[in-house]
This record gives sequence, structure tokens and C-alpha cells, in this order.
Amino acid sequence: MLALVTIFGDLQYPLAKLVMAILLAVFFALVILYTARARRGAALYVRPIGGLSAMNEAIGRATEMGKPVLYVPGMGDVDNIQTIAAVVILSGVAKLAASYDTRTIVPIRSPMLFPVAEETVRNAFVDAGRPDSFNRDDVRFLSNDQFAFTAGVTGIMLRERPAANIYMGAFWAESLILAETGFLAGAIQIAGTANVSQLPFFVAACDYTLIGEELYAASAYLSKNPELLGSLKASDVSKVMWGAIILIGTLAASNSFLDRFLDRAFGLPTFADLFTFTTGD
Amino acid sequence: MDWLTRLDRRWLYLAMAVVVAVPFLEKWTFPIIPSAAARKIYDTVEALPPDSVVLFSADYDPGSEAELYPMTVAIFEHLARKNLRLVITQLWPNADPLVQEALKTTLIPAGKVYGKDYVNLGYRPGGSILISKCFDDIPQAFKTDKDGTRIADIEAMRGVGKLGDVDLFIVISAGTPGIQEWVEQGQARTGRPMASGMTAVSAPDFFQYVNSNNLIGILGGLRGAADYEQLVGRPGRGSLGMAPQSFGHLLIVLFIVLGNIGFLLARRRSRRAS
Amino acid sequence: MLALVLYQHVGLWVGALLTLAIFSFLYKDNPVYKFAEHVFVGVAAGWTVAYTYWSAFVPNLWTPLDDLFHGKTEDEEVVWSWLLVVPATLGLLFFARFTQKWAWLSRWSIAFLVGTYAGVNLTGMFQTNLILQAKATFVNLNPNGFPAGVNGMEQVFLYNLPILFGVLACLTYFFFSKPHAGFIGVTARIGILFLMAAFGASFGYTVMARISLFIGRLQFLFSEWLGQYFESLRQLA
Amino acid sequence: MRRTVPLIITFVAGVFMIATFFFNPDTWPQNAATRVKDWGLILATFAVVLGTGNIIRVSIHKARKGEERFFKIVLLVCLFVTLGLGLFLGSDEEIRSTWLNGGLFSGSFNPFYWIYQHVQLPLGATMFSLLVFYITSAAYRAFRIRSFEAGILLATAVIVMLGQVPISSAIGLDEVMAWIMSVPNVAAKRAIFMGAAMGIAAMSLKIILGIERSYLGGD
Repeated sequence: MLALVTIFGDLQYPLAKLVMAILLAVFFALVILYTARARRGAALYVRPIGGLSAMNEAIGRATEMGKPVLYVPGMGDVDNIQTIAAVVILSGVAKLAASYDTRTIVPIRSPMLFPVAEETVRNAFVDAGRPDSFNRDDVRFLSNDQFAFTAGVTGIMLRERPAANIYMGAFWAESLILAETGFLAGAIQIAGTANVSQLPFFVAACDYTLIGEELYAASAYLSKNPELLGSLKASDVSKVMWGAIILIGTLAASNSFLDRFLDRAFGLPTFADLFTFTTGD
Repeated sequence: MDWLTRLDRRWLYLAMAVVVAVPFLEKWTFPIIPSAAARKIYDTVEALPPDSVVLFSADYDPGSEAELYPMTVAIFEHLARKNLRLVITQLWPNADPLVQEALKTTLIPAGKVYGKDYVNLGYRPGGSILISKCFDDIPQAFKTDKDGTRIADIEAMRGVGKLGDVDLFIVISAGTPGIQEWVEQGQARTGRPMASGMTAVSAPDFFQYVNSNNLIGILGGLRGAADYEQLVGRPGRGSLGMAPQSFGHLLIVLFIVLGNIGFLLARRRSRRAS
Repeated sequence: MLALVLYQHVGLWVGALLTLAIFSFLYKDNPVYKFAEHVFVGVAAGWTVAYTYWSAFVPNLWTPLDDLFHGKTEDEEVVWSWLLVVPATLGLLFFARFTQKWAWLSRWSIAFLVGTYAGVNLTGMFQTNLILQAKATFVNLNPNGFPAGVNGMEQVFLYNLPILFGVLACLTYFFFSKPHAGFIGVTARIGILFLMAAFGASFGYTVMARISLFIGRLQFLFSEWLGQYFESLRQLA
Repeated sequence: MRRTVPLIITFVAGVFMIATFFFNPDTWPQNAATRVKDWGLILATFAVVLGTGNIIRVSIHKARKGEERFFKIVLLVCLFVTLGLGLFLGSDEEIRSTWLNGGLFSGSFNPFYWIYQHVQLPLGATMFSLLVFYITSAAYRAFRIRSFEAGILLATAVIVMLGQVPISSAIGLDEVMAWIMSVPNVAAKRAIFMGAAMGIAAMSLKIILGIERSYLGGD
């Protein structure tokens, strides 16, 4: 214990960072453990996510109507993990659409995402056995400007009339402009974001919405790689652990007995101080 | 009654445009009854004994001028009427022009003297680190006021060495650094009362501080500004904005009600039919 | 003189007509909106390149390298300036996609970006969105444990207890590896109710800010644009 | 080379960023981390060129095929005019200080900035302001009492909207609103944040360890 504190050097508040390092290590261990279990073929139950089956239906409907699918991988850059989750989901959606010979139009806001998305869609067509059906014009960098991008996407919705609009990733104020225009154009709409402030608008205007962590879970489902589901189990175990931490914290905040005990036994400050980071962290 | 559930959206748009534009162009006023939160802030300022020190931090920039500037003016107006010492700080680099403008219409016409009744310490970078330094030693953290006068030579700063010497914090902020940093490094550590104002979009994040008694009250967006204008009896841009906004809100509620009447009627009919 | 005319009149007219063109979309899609949309996308694209060139490429890459070759770099900066070769190379690798043979090299750049930000996000989010949010939920449930003047019963039963319960219920909704049935099912359902209440509240609270945006445009149209021709409208600003 | 090197790069970069987090500000690992994060900006400039090339290519392609030819030409003209002016005139110190510090450009007449101020800004602000209309139609259409959950959504939205009308204080509606904002709102958001943080942490770890690699393109 002391050795660790020494390694971390003259931290202003070593305790909270040390606690965080331990919690992070526990989380890593859980993810690695359950991933390994899944790899060995342990059966893992995973509850169905409404928006996912809806996605299959939506792509099916687009195919019947002979119309394209519109997939917006968010407004975030590749530095945003939501965007990566969106790319993973994109690869699943594009593969399914490609196997039906349906186009997937992917408008892009982040320049750095553009090569990634193009590669993903191209590979989806290759995997579906139709490499020649891939149309380079379908993955389009529209604009880096938030509302110029929005204007461009609404243009696509109204003129190319996709039958299914899928919004996955980080969204800001434009969320409702996209979702309302998409509704007017008569498309089935499925959204997923962890941007809390935009969830209300997607929930109100779309047929299905993946809320927060469901977005990451969906990407694990869709990657069709059973070992990736292991992390969902790890995350659930971690939720139970955090629930317990919250209850202990509440107990400590409600009754000074625990804090006094910590102080006497270990010379520790209050329980909440274990999670207190100081300025500059 | 089916039309109630399938109203063409363009009628909604038109109604919304009219309901917002007409009161705005015609400068209608709307009755304002200040919220309990605004009243609490007002009462706290009223109850301050003479010569108390109020620290006002303007942590925003022209991007949120529309919502936060009217608030600043209303609060300055209140402070100008009282015999208090006002210390202004800024954690955002572009707040000063707005602060100057607000002072010109409030404290300065009221005859308050710079350096004696109020002082503007200006912008310093650092955010929460700066506040944390101020907790220990304000003169050390700021060194001089905005014009380069040493803090030791400023009469208004007499006996104000650290944040604990402040009697009330008022923080108007559009984001980070701002209210959260002031609560954590200033209010929570000194236990002094703190009031704050923020944009409407960010207000939901701060109600929890009121409930945890870190903040005595919050002014959210234009409504907050209007409430305070009403309390100090100086209607301004906040009050003017209330008519279009209130009619807009009432219109949306009306549409929701209409849509649901149509929906419930249709459902009852389809149930009877089956 | 020309500058004045361009600023005060031509500029305002262009801005106002484009504003009206966008608003026309509310009625329905039409060629005027389509025109404005294409102008917007075109201008924004040109602007982005120029902006990135002057605000990122020149100061962050060009100037440091230029200084380096002219020996103007301060000693402690020399290493970092040399290291700029790394991002410059990774940037150039993006263009490898245009060749058949070397296309795979562009993955190196992507790998670097994604790896870096995965690391940044992992710790950052774990700290602010997990640890600090959990800590904020360490609420006091002892009605007698509040400072004088605070109604302890009200604090506990109206605020702290529902918040604690709500957080735990919503977390249960995010359980993926257990069927939402029985106890977990009921708790998750309550979690959904909390989520819906929060979404409704955020929705309602945002309306105010959106109305302000529209008023901003009205101000521009009536006060700035028409106001310069009609005195009575000018005072709206 | 094709598969292993990118995975090594991701691993090294990720582990480095995680490790530096635990050091104090103003120590060399933290400073190095800041530098490396800044490299992202440099990579972005190359990507912008790539993206803009794509806009030009797709537009020309469409114009050739005769799809919306007029509009695509408008787009290209606007793009090249703005770009040309920007590259020549964007070096203006005053413009750059406006970009860095925000606020309005106060320098002498500059056609590049003119385009920004009189074309791009009003277009963006107007697109943004369309939201007031969409929020109206979305509320009308979506807020129906279809289920108990939908009823809760509707009820809180209506209470909060009415709570902001400045006479609502007369019947204490603003207090109800404040309770909704500080209890269910806070609880739900906290849980979403915590869940999403776990999702992010798990995903980031899988990326760094090379378990999740679909972003690199198929296998």
C-alpha cells in the first residue's frame, strides 16, 4: 500500500487516485475474466434490446421498398468513444443491408471519421460477397460545421428518401432537426446516444431509442463476436459493486460511526474522501 | 374529431411563429410573480448588514449575453441600492466588456465609487485552481485589480484576505469554469452562502446544489432574469422576453392537450367498435 | 465607402434573404431552400479548410518545423518539434488510401487516434461520470443529521431517499445479463419511470432556450435588416 | 504489418494515456500527454483535406450525371471562392484573434470574413432556430398518453413548461418543477452517466487490448 503511494509520487491527493486505480484495475479484471469465459464458450444470457431487432426490421422494410438506409454515425469525432460504438454498429448494419443488396448512405461530419466509415462500409460489402455493389458516393463527408451538416442530411432525407434512418453516436442540438425531418419524410427511425441532453428528443421523435449504455451494449451484440458480450456481464457485476459502494457511502453520510471507525482503524478521513479529487486533477 | 390528432404541422409552426413574434414586436408584457428561488436570493442580499462583502463572479462571455447579461444588470441594480462592498472577478476571458457595460447602467449612475464601493479584479486564468488559491489568499492570487492597482491599496478590499471573508458569493456562469468550481472550492470550503445564475439549458444540472443547500437559490435563463428584474423593480430585457416565451409555452401545452383529447376520443371509439 | 455599403446593406440583405430561405423549408422543401442549403455546405467546407489551415496546420505544424530548420527553436522545445514528424507522417498516411498497394497504411493513423482517445476517455469518464456521480449519491438519510434550520424529514423523504432509490432503480434498468423479470423487472420498470420523468423535464426545460433562438432571428430580421429602413422597427434591438 | 502494427499502436497509445492520468499536473508525463493529444489537431488538418476532396468528388460526379446540376455547381463555386479567399486573406491577424477569442471581428473590411459573417453565421443561426418549431411538432405528436410511461413523460414536460411561465409561482408550480428537476431528473441522469461510463470503460479497454477492432475495417 505504502509502496504504491510512493510510486505515485507527490500527488496532491494520492488517496483518491489510488482508490481510482484500484477500482479501475478491478473493472479491467472483470472485463478480462468474463471475456475469457465467453471465449471458452460459457453460455451468457443477454437480454434483448428493443432497438436492435427494430433495426433488422427497418433494413428489411427499406429493402422491400427498394429504398436506401440512412446511417448517421453522430456528430462526434473519433476521439469520442460513442463514435467508435457507432462505427461498430455501422459495420453490422451495412453488412445486413449489403446482403439484401440495399444501399447504406452514411453522411459524415468528422473528417477523421470519414476514412474509417468508408473502410467499414466497403468491408461490409466485401463480407456480404458483393464487393462490386459498393458505391463510393454513399459514404459522404458533408461538412464539419454542425448546422451545415444538418442541412445536408435533411437534404438527403427529403431527396433520396431513405426508408430507415438510424442515428447512432454523439448528438447535440441538431438531434431534433434530424429526427423531425426524418419523420416527415416517413422513415422508420432508430436512435442511440449517450448524450443525456438529447435523449428526450430522440425518445419523443424516433420509433426506438437506445439509451446511454445500451448504445455500447448494442455494439457488442452486433459485432457478432461472442467474446465481446463478456464485457456486458463484467459491466453488470460492476454495477452491483457500485450499488454497494453507494449504499456504504450513504450509510457513512448518514451515520458518523463508520467514519469514526475508519479514522480509528486506519487513520483514514471520511469514506467520501476516498473519492474526492482535488483541484487540477 | 380525428383532425385533432392529425393537425398539419404547418398550422403548428404558424401558430408558434405568431405567438412568439407578435408579443415580441408589440412589446407586450406578461405578469411576473418571482419564483421562490429568486426571492430567496433577493432576501439574502436585503438582509446583508452594511459594509458586507459580496463577491460577484462573471463567468460567461458574449455567447450567452442574451440570457446572462440581463441577470447581471438586475443583480448590480440591487447591489447599487445597498451599502455593500462589491468585488468582481472573472474566470472567462471575454466577460469584461459586459461587466463594464452593466456597471455603466447601475453602480456608476448610483454614485458608487470605484475602489471604495466596488472593485473589478478582472480576468485571471486557472479556473478552479484560481479559486482554490483565493481560498487561501486573494491578494496573492490576483495581485492587482483590472487596472493594475495593488490589492493592498484598494479600500474596498480592506479586510478581504481570503474567501472566508466574503459574506455572499454570486456567480453568473455559462459553463466551465463556473458554478460547480465555485461551489466546490469556494462555497463548500467556506460555508458562506452562494447564489447563482445560469443559462436555461444548463439549469437542470444545478437544482441539485439547491437541494444540498450549497446554493441558496438559482436564476435559470431569461425567466430568472425577469424574476430578479421584477424584484428590484427594474423591468429590462428579461421581462420583455417573458411574453413571447410564456405564450410559446402555453401554446405547446395547448397543442399537447388537444392532441390527447383527439387521441383519447379515437381510442374510445375504436374500443367501442371492437 | 464600398466597404461600408457592402457591410451595411449588401451583407444584411444577403443574410436576411438566406434566413428567409431557410425558414421557407418549414412550409415545404423548395428550390430556394435547396439553394441556401448548397450555399451553406459549400461555404462551410471552404471555410473549414481555410480555418484549419490557419488555426491548426500553420501554428501547430508549419511554424514549429520552420523554426526548427532555421534554428529558432528554444532548447526544451527541440525534441517536441522533431517529434512533430510523427503526426505529420500519420497525417500523410491518410492519403495512402488512394493507392491499391499501400491503402492499409492509413490504418496506422486511425489506430493511433483511436488508441490515444480510448485511453483519455477511459480514465476521464471513469473519474467524472462514474466515481464523482457515485460519490454525489452518498446522501444523508438521517433526519437529525442536518444543520440547524434545515427540515431534516423533508430533506430525507422528499429528496435524498428518492434520489438514492432512483439512481439504483435506473442502474437496474441497464442490467443486460439478467432477464428483466421478478424483482429486477419491477425495479427496472421503476427505473424507466424515472428516466421518462427526466426526459420530459429536460424536454420542457429546453423550450425556453429554443424560443430565445427564434427571437434572435426576429431581432435580426426586423431590427437590423428592416430597421435600417424603417425607424419604428429599429428600437427592437 | 497490416494487422499487428495497428493493434500495437493502439495498445501503446492507450496504455500511455491511461498511465499519464495518474501523474500530477505539470509533471513530464502529463505534459507529454497534452502534446500527444495536440497531435490529434495536426492529423485532423490532413483529414479535412481528405474530406473536402470527397465533397468535391461527389459533387462533380453528381453534376456530371445531371443530378441537381445547378445546385452542385453552386456548392462548388461557394466552396472554391470561400477557400480561395480564406487561404489568401485568412492570415489576417485580426481574424485569427477573433477566432481564438470569440466575439465579433472588428478589423477592416475583409471579404473572407464578410462571407463568414453574412452567409455562414445567419445560415447556421437560422437552422438552429428551426428547433422552436420542431420542438412544437414533436411535443404535439409524441406526447400522447399511450402508456403509463408516456403519461409520465408528458406530465413532467407539461409541468416544467408551465413552471416557467412567470405566473406559475402563484400556485407553487415552480416548486414542483424544482423538485422534478432536482430529484427524478438528477437520479436518472446520474444513472445514465454511470452506466455510460462503464460502457465507455469496457469499450475502451477492448479497443486497447485489441479485442474490439472493427473500427479498423473488417478482418
